[in-house]
Amino acid sequence: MQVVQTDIVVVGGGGAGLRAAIAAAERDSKLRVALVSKVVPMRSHTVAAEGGAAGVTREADSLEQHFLDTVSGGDWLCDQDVVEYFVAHCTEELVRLEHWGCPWSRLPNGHVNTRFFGGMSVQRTWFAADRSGFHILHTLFQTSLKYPSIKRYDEFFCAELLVDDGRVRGIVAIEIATGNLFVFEAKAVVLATGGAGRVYRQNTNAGTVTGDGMGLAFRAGAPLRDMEFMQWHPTCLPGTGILMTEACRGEGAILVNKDGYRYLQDYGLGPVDPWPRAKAMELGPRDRLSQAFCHEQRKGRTLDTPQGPAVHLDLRHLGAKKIHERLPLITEAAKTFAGVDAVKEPIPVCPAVHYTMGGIFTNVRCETPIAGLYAAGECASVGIHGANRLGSNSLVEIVVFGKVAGDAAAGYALSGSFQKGPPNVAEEGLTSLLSNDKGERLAVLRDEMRDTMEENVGIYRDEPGLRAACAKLATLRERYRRGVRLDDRSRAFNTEWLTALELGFALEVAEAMAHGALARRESRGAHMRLDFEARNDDAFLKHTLARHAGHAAPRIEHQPVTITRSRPRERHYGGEGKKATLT
Amino acid sequence: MKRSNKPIFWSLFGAGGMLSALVGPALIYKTGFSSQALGYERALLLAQNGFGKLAILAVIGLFLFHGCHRLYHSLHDFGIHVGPGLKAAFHGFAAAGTLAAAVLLAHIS
Amino acid sequence: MKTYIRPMSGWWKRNPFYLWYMLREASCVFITAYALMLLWGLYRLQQSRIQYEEWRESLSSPLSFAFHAFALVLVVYHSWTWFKIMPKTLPRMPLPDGLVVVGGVAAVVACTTALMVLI
Amino acid sequence: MNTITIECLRYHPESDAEPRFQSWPVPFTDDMSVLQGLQYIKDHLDGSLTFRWSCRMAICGSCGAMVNGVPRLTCETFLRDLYPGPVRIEPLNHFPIVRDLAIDQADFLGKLQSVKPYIIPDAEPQGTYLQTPEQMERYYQYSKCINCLLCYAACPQYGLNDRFTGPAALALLHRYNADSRDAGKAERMEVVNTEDGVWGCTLVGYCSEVCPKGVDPARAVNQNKIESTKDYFFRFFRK
Repeated sequence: MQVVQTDIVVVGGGGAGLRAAIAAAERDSKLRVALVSKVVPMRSHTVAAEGGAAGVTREADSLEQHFLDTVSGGDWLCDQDVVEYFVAHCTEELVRLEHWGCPWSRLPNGHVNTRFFGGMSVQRTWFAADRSGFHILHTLFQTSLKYPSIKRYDEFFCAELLVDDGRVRGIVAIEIATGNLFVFEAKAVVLATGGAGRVYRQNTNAGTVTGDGMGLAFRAGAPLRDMEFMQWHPTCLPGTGILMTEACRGEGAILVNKDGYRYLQDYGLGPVDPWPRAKAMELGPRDRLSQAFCHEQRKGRTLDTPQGPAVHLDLRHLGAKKIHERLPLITEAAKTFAGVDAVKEPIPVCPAVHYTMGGIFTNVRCETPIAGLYAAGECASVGIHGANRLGSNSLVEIVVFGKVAGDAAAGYALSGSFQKGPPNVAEEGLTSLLSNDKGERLAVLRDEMRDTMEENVGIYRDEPGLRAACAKLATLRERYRRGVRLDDRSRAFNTEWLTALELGFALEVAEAMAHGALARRESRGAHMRLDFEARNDDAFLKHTLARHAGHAAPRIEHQPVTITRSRPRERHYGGEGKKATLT
Repeated sequence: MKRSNKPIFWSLFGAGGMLSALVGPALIYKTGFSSQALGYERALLLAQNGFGKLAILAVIGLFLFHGCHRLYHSLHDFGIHVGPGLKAAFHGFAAAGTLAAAVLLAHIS
Repeated sequence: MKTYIRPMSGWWKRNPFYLWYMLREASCVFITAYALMLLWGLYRLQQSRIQYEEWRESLSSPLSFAFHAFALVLVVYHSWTWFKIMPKTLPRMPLPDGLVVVGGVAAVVACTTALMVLI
Repeated sequence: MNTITIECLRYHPESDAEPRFQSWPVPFTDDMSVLQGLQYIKDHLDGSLTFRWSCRMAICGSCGAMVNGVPRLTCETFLRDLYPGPVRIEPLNHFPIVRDLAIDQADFLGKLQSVKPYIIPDAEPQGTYLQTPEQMERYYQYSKCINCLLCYAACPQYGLNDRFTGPAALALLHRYNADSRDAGKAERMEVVNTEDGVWGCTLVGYCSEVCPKGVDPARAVNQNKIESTKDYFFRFFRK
């Protein structure tokens, strides 16, 4: 086993990880930063984000507005002190990206343009056509090449967190090309490993989004928070789940059912006119839109496509010029993956799992309860998304809190020291998969997990379904422990082995989701209980904490929500309002 | 990092490529398939005239530089990696041909 | 880390695109030979009328005919490719690519017509 | 449901001296991509088949491979278009094979770093820079490169001489040189000017044909031949 000693390890090379590495390198160029990622950084899932990133810049806008939109969008489950910090630092990070070369779309006068997004009361979403995540990621990756103190370990799979006495001391990673194990001894570790959407069948996420980092921290003793809040994006291609960005609607696209009727007006998002209006109809938040789809489906008003039920996302009235200029990626994707020319036909869409609101519990400084361990980005629950994330808050989250985590880890590493003695590495647990002769096929277990989550921990949940899911996941974990039989027992570039390790993490993360959902006997944001349809602030205005309990089911606890300025009230969208101008 | 001297030869290659693309088809047609063309008097007149001299020199010299440059690259394309010496020989050959044309033209008066 | 590197031999046969490229490059053989032929003609012209006429005579041999036929085909292909890739090789132009190509082809036609009349 | 034969180049560094082909019959529906075909093999027929993939929507750049001899993103190449097959899948040309379809990308990553693909500012402005849509248009297409390496697999010059900086890296170099916010052109010209910079290119032009994102690396490279030529001759006129 090879040992690498470094000051900071950043796990994950997406937006948050890169931003953290850069922040650490800028804090002190003498700090050695190891960037460990299971894919080459520019392959990370940040690349697929389309719509944009929120930052207050218009005169008619204010930090207070962004704060209120975010808190109400999150159904008051946000930690408001964290949201305050967040909104105050969004714009400066987006400006920094601009200085680093991000090609934000511009107004004719050369200033950065902004667009509408669901649940946002003002045009505040900075965008780079509909490739915002792609451009942010490549800008960050290419900028990171400037810093000699960042040493990349591309295609190293982080398999274990090393924690002694409540303090992190490094990680164990597998060099994918050779299958060799590496121990990275570090003073501080930043987890920036992204979400866990792949525990579901139909999702917008890349194949890498398997919840590894959440699983790593969870096993090492850090609690996962608010895992029951999973976001369904309302407009995805049926079957593949490929995302048709919310920016479509931000630019003026409409949603209609099979009768050509703008059904959102039936679900508290109307009236239709005047239109467009901020926070109304198609510019409502994602949870509401996805839920409305379910109701339409139940009423039999969705279209039948070979890949399942769908409604129509109609862009045609925007005109070819605007569609090609503002939404080139989704136009291409609709053509390639659905055979639809968005200029001439409406695109069939349905909800698909998109974003993991919950994650590794951290405070506003991105500190987890394990000393020296930080988390940022989708893998973390820093507290800004609450029960439902607003579109364009996550792309800016990764840079705002990526920086915080990198800074904090650097500060910790500067004052800290390496732990003494050899770390206790559970090598056997990693390599035993390569010698199992008996067991089940990996894909069978994986597919059963995905189907269970899809069926019983979906947009609408109830007690019997959730109990069934919890039981099923426990069985799946048990079956996984009993053995997975791999076709591939070799070391070099064994992706089947890595997929098996990922499944181990994913099963535990899925269990935290199901148990969290079972315990939350109310409906809030993206968590909709058929048996508890109302929000219940008295009992559940609090975070869910899931704690790892070995082979047993996770222990569920609750934690108060920090409220500073905005008392919970009814979450209101639609209604009468001023017509907005789309630019 | 070592600067390449390609710009000199690439410019000549480019000029030759442009010239051959523009006048190559007509010239080849004339010399190959049109027996009335290029009578002695007219050819001599052309070679005696200042502009004519320049035109002949340009066609011969630039065609050579263009052709030799591509020849050298084609050897590389076929997996024959010639060293710097042979590379110089290719360009040297083009230069020699150009020089010969210039000398001949100077002798025609 | 052990890796395998595939050989490059015969790469130009793997894809028609490469064959067309090699054909384009092959034009250089003829352009070089043609320039040498002209150089030889210039030499003969400088010598005397008789020698020049001998050179002209040699141009009507079957060998010369075959050479010119190949050279003509390839140089026409060279002209076409030269202007087809022209938009990529020119400095940034305010014109659309198609117009640059059309302009190039028009220039070839103009030059050819002029030379056909003049020579 | 139809069935199509997929033949894949296999190579395992621990046991194979050289690569071989292996084929499988794969049932497919009309909406299935080549990548999904490979995933089917991995899930159900042979878990040891090795390939990279991630976003499956043609933006992450992981899943490039030679499909019937042409460099393609397997996620946006559909089996229906290759029917009746067989479909021959090989790793991207011109790269060392690590295993099966996975190639070694380290060389490219080093080259990317060598072209300084980041803004080298003159002085940082207050707030954002002003950049008009016209100024943006000068570099934007080159910024769409997803680093999928199809252009390197298309470039025989890279295959013949792996020191050549290559299409994508040079396109990204140009992307920064052409950005109105950047002042680092002189530093990058040092790379451009070398024999293995732009001068390694003979304008085969296939790189631009295969780019799945409509980037035109051949244009970037060849415009920089002009830049390099100007740099070569005009350096004497600068102080």
